[in-house]
Amino acid sequence: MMTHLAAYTTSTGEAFQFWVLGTVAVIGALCTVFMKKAVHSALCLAGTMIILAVFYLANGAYFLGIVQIVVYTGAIMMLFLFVVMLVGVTAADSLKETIKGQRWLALLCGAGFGVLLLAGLGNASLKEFDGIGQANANGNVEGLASLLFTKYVFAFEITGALLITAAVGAMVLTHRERTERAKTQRELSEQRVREGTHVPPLPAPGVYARHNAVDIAGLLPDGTPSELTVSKTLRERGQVRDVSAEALNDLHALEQRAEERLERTAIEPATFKRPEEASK
Amino acid sequence: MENLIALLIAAPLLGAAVLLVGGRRLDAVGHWIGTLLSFVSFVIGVVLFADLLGKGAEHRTLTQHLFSWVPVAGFQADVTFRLDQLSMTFVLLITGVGSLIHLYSVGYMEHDERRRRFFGYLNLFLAAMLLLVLADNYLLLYVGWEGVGLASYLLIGFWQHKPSAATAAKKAFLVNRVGDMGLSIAIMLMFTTFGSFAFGPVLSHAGDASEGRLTAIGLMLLLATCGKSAQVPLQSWLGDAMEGPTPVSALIHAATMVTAGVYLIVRSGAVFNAAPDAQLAVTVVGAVTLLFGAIVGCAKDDIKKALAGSTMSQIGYMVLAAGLGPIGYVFAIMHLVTHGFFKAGLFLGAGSVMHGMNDEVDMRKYGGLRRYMPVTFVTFGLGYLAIIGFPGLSGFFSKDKIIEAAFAKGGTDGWILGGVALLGAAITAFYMTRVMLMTFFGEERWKNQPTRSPEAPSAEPAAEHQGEHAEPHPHESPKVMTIPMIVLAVGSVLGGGFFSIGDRFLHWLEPVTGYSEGHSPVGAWTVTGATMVCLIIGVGIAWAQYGRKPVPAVAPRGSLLTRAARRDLLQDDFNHVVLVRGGEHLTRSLVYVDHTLVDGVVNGTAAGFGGLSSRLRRVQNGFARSYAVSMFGGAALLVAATLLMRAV
Amino acid sequence: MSFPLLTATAALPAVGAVATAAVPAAWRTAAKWLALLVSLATLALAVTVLVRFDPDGARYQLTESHAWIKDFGVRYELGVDGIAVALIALTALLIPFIVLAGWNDADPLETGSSRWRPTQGFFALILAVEAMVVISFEATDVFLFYIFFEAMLIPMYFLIGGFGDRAHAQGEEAASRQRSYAAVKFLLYNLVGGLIMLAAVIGLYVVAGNFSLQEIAQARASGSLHMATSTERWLFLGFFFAFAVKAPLWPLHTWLPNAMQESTAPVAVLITAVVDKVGTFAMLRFCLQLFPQASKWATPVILVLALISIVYGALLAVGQRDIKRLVAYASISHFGFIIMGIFAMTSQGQSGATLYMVNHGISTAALMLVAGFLISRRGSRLIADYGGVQKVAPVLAGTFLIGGLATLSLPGLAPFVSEFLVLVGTFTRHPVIGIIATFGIVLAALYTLVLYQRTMTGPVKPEVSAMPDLRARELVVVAPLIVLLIFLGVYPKPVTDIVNPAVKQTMSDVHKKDPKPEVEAAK
Amino acid sequence: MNPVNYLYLAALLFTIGATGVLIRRNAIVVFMCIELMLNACNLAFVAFSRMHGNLDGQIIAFFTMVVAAAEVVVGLAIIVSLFRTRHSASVDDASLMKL
Repeated sequence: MMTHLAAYTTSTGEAFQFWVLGTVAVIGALCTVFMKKAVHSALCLAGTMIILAVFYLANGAYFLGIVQIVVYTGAIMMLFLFVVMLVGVTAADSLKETIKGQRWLALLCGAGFGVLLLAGLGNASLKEFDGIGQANANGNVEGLASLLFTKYVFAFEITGALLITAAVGAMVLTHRERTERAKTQRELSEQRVREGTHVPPLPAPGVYARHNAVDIAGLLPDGTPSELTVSKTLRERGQVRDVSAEALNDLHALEQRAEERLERTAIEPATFKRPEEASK
Repeated sequence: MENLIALLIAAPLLGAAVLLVGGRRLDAVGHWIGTLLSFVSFVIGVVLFADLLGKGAEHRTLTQHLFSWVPVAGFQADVTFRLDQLSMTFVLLITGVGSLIHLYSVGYMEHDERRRRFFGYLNLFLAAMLLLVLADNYLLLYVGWEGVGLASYLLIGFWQHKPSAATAAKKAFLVNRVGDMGLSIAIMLMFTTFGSFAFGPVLSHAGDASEGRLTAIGLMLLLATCGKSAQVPLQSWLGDAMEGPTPVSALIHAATMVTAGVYLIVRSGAVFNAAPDAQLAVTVVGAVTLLFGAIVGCAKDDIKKALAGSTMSQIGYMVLAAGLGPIGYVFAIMHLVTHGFFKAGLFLGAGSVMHGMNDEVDMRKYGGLRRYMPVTFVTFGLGYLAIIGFPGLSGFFSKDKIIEAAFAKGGTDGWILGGVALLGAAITAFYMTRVMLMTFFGEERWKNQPTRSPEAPSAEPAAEHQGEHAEPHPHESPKVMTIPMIVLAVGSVLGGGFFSIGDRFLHWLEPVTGYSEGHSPVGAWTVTGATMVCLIIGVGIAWAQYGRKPVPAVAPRGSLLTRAARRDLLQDDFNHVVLVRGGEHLTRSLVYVDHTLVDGVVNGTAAGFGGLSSRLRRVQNGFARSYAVSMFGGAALLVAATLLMRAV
Repeated sequence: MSFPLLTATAALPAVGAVATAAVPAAWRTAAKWLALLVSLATLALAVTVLVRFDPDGARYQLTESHAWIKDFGVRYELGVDGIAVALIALTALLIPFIVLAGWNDADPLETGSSRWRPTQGFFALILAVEAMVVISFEATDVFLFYIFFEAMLIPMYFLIGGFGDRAHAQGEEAASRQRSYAAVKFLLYNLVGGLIMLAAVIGLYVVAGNFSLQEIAQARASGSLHMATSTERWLFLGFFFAFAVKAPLWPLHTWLPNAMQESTAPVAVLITAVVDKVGTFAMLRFCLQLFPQASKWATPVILVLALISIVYGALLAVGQRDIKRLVAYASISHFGFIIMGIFAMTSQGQSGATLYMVNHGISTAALMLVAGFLISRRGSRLIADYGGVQKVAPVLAGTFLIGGLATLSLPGLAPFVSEFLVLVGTFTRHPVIGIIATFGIVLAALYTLVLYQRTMTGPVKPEVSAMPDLRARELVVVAPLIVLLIFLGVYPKPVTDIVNPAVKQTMSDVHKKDPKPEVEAAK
Repeated sequence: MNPVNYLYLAALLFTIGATGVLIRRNAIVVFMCIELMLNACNLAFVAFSRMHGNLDGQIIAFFTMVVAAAEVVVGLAIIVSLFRTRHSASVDDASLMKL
């Protein structure tokens, strides 16, 4: 038995590790919150989690540290990435606040809560640490296992039930039973005719646009881009490139050159800008 | 015998009930029923009078207890009647003059389709007035007091289709109500002072109470008197009350009801005797009104309004006398009785003139009527002589006594009051002579001109069958109208002498009112002489102004005083500006206040909650994140609270 | 066990209400007759109560007592004292007239109108109100009282909101909007008062441990139930507030003009002559008996509020342009008198106040019902729309005048006696307040006579020239009321005899004696 | 270094996570922030475990992980099905909690 000192300290190495990795973890957390794209958030979070795993290990929670890496970083974060991929990128990715005062209130509450929490911790008498050595004497995993299958066996069982329920639940939620036969192409075209919308196939991308990449909207005869020509997913991700202004400028330049060649009055070069550029 | 007292009241009350509830079936005979019941009451009165005369002076008080009216703990009001010499005098005056005027009205109201109702109201008035004078306690008196007010209201507004009549009626009732307030406060004061308000306990213990309370009671009774008897400052209703049919003016607004105030003061003599300050106030009010009424009477061209001013002034004399205490009570009542005769006579005469003149009331459109209506002229003339105090006629005796008594009050007060009374006599002589001259003498100004005065578009229905703009054909009134006038004229000639010679009236009333001989600083004959001089001066001036010169048919502009007097010395204007306008503003602003402030506070509270909840509703915006912020904030607060609790 | 007379008196109209509501839609007239018969039968029962009641007997008579909610000590306890008997009689007396006066008020509008006016409902609601009012007067259990005190709001709400005057100057739509505004206002005001009272009722239970008026009052009197001064005051205020809203006392009065203005005349009478009386009655019965000390403590303020009610109500009545609003403000003035009489703490004041409740019921009923007949003829409530009615319909004008004269407390008519008693009773203890209150009688004359003058006298307006006089049914309504007014004005002893012993008891509850006169001259 | 610093770090991460939940509109990111909060808690548990010298804290952290896994599974499933019906992963779209 150790007689415990008032100030239990860790090794210098651990301290160094804490300050360096802790800083990175906080930065990772902040990036999780403030990164615009969900994918980046997910990656930052994964980084933070790995650091946390290191901290678990440093605290003598070897089993948890490994589990953290395997289950959390490995499985759960991957699940997140899958969903991000499934859902795609939406306008929700914007950091622009839509609810009046929400951001300020949130930051205020967050700051207040954080300060209070830290103050509470500072006030608490947490100076005495027993150290984990004694508990881990017979091996961390064994220690956990003996507790898990004796003292916490009920909770363990119930957690198992919960996991199964969750798995079933996720399946029920995501699985869609097809209740009717899928419509054939004929039926779909007939439906379009009946409704009188888009009887012909959707226009192809890149038409009149000098490019024919899928992310470039086809241009209508007046030079404006048509939304219909690009895939919905690209549209929602905001990954559509608009070249209409370029095309129009090119056209204009061509006309100007023709005028020069024909020695007519020079026409002022008009510059067309993309709508979003113009609005800036 | 006592049991007859209730019948005195019951007879006219029955008449009123039958006539008013009976409906049109009684139209043909209604007026005769009313007159008959009035005479029945008079006959009962005479029988009771004879009975009283048969008893010794000390046993002339009869009481009749009918039933307990309002018994609540110490507050015991009974319906009990008391007939003593004072009440008896009034009973005879009321029923006597009342019956004559009923008779007169049969003729006067002949062409009015609502004559039955008129007689019903008249009977109602008689009943209420008799109740007033026969009551044994002040609360019952109050019933009669307001009852006559009601009858007066109904009769002034009898021609309700005329807005002026309706307004006058309302005004009379309202002004009277102010006075009634005084009476009711007086009764409350009596109750707190004596634990009773019956005449017996109050009057016999008046001496035991503190003077302050008695003064308060006296002043409140004075307020009541001012209202009912048209004394300054509550006199303004009387002139307007002339909108009523002339018999009403004669009965209610000359002979009986308006004298109720004098009755009240004389009846409460014991209270006033112990409260000199209140008495002084009474004399002051009397003196002021005496002059006020007389001055107003001088300026009016409307014959009835001139007479109304005169009434006011004469009642001023009575109130003055009543304020003098035991030296004046008897004379106040005596003047009241003689005034009842001659003023009723004068009004009936005026009514007769109007009857013959297509209901013209403007004296400037009369003139020289003595040739056309001799009976009216003679009776009116006798009444005139009586009122100005022509020696030997009734006014001479009664007014002279009052002037004497005023001087007898002694001190500076006595000189002032006596002087005022003398001055009043001179003015009385002036304005009555003026009325007389303008009406019966001089040119016949009514010829060659339409007479329907614009103020009274459809005045008295008696004229309805005549052409709109026909020249009047003055004519004598029918017998049924002239007989009462003759009887009243006889009364005004002989009454004073009959009462005064041998001090008959004094001996009759003394047991009730008490009497003490005043010690006048001037001799009785000096006063008489001075009165005569005043009279001659007054008559002389009037003659110079209206007898020798022709009277212009359109009133000249006149002096400032004349113009003010024509407008009732601006009292109505004052009332209008201060009370009517002020009241209108007050009520209007209160309506506003009630709507915006009182209601507004409540509605505001409601709106406040409404606004608060609609604000709060906005918090429930449906955004999960907003809710999350609240939860998070709540959690922060909880942490804070926990820390705080631990810190404490 | 004897026949439960009090229960029967309250239950009969309740049963009648259900029965009337159940009459098939087509048999409208049958429903009316049924309602009339039930109300007359109730009157008969009320008269029986009156006869069986012995003024010199026990304080509460004809008592009934059954356990109801044992856990909370709530009992079904009924009993009447003189004051309650008088008011039950008044209620039972007025309802037949109200039914008769409203005979055609709830008929369906002429064909083509979309609005459906359920006749059966109208009469059923009136009977329901009667039942609740009667049981409120009878209840000697505070909780029982409270339930019916509140429950009567429900039928009243529907009566005000559902049945308005037939014609309206601003059209049917505006009328219906104003009606529902008035009804909601009525409900909210009274509900707020009631909820505050509920808190006080619960508080009383916490302090006293049961709801029985008699037990608590006895325990208070004998000193076995002590209340802290502040507790008593708070409880008193809780009760008083509810009653002051109901009564209504200035400045809680503004619901009354709206409610009376928008409802039909019979319903207006029901509000002011019957339902509001529960408020003033409850002040006498609950406030004074349960909280005598607090009542005395609050007296000065309440008297001043009552005084303001008197003068303010009268002044506002003068300024009104709407006949029914005018009567409503007049009623506020009169309620001021009643409350003043109650809190004057003298025998005269309290007897007068009780008598006033009865007389005010009758006189307002007379005035308001005639006004209703008048309004139904011309289809307007505005005073300015009338003129010269007296010439066209003399009987109507005459009855209107008598109603008005009763309102202004003309001696010889019933209200005079009570008003004077209240004034005297107040004056003996608070002379200044008494004197100021006396101004009320002048103002009463003003608003009444102005109303009469503007509507009844003057040149006949063309719109009223064809106005029919009172019909037989209407005469049957008005004539008995007028006879009663005159009878009780001349001979109020039957009522005072019943009321006086109860008032004596109440006076002893609050440990007050009448002030002695300065000179003992009455002997 | 005092191991109590782990607790401070946990508090900091928790606060950042909570603020993230409030600020972000993308349901997936919100979920990530929740995960961050849970992880912060786990760190605290582990630190407490060390502080008290027994393994109960680690057990609790283990349970937390399991429950978090279950929650993520269900939560993501909900997000996916929501996205299918509303074509949006924003938690603000069409004020979900308002009628």
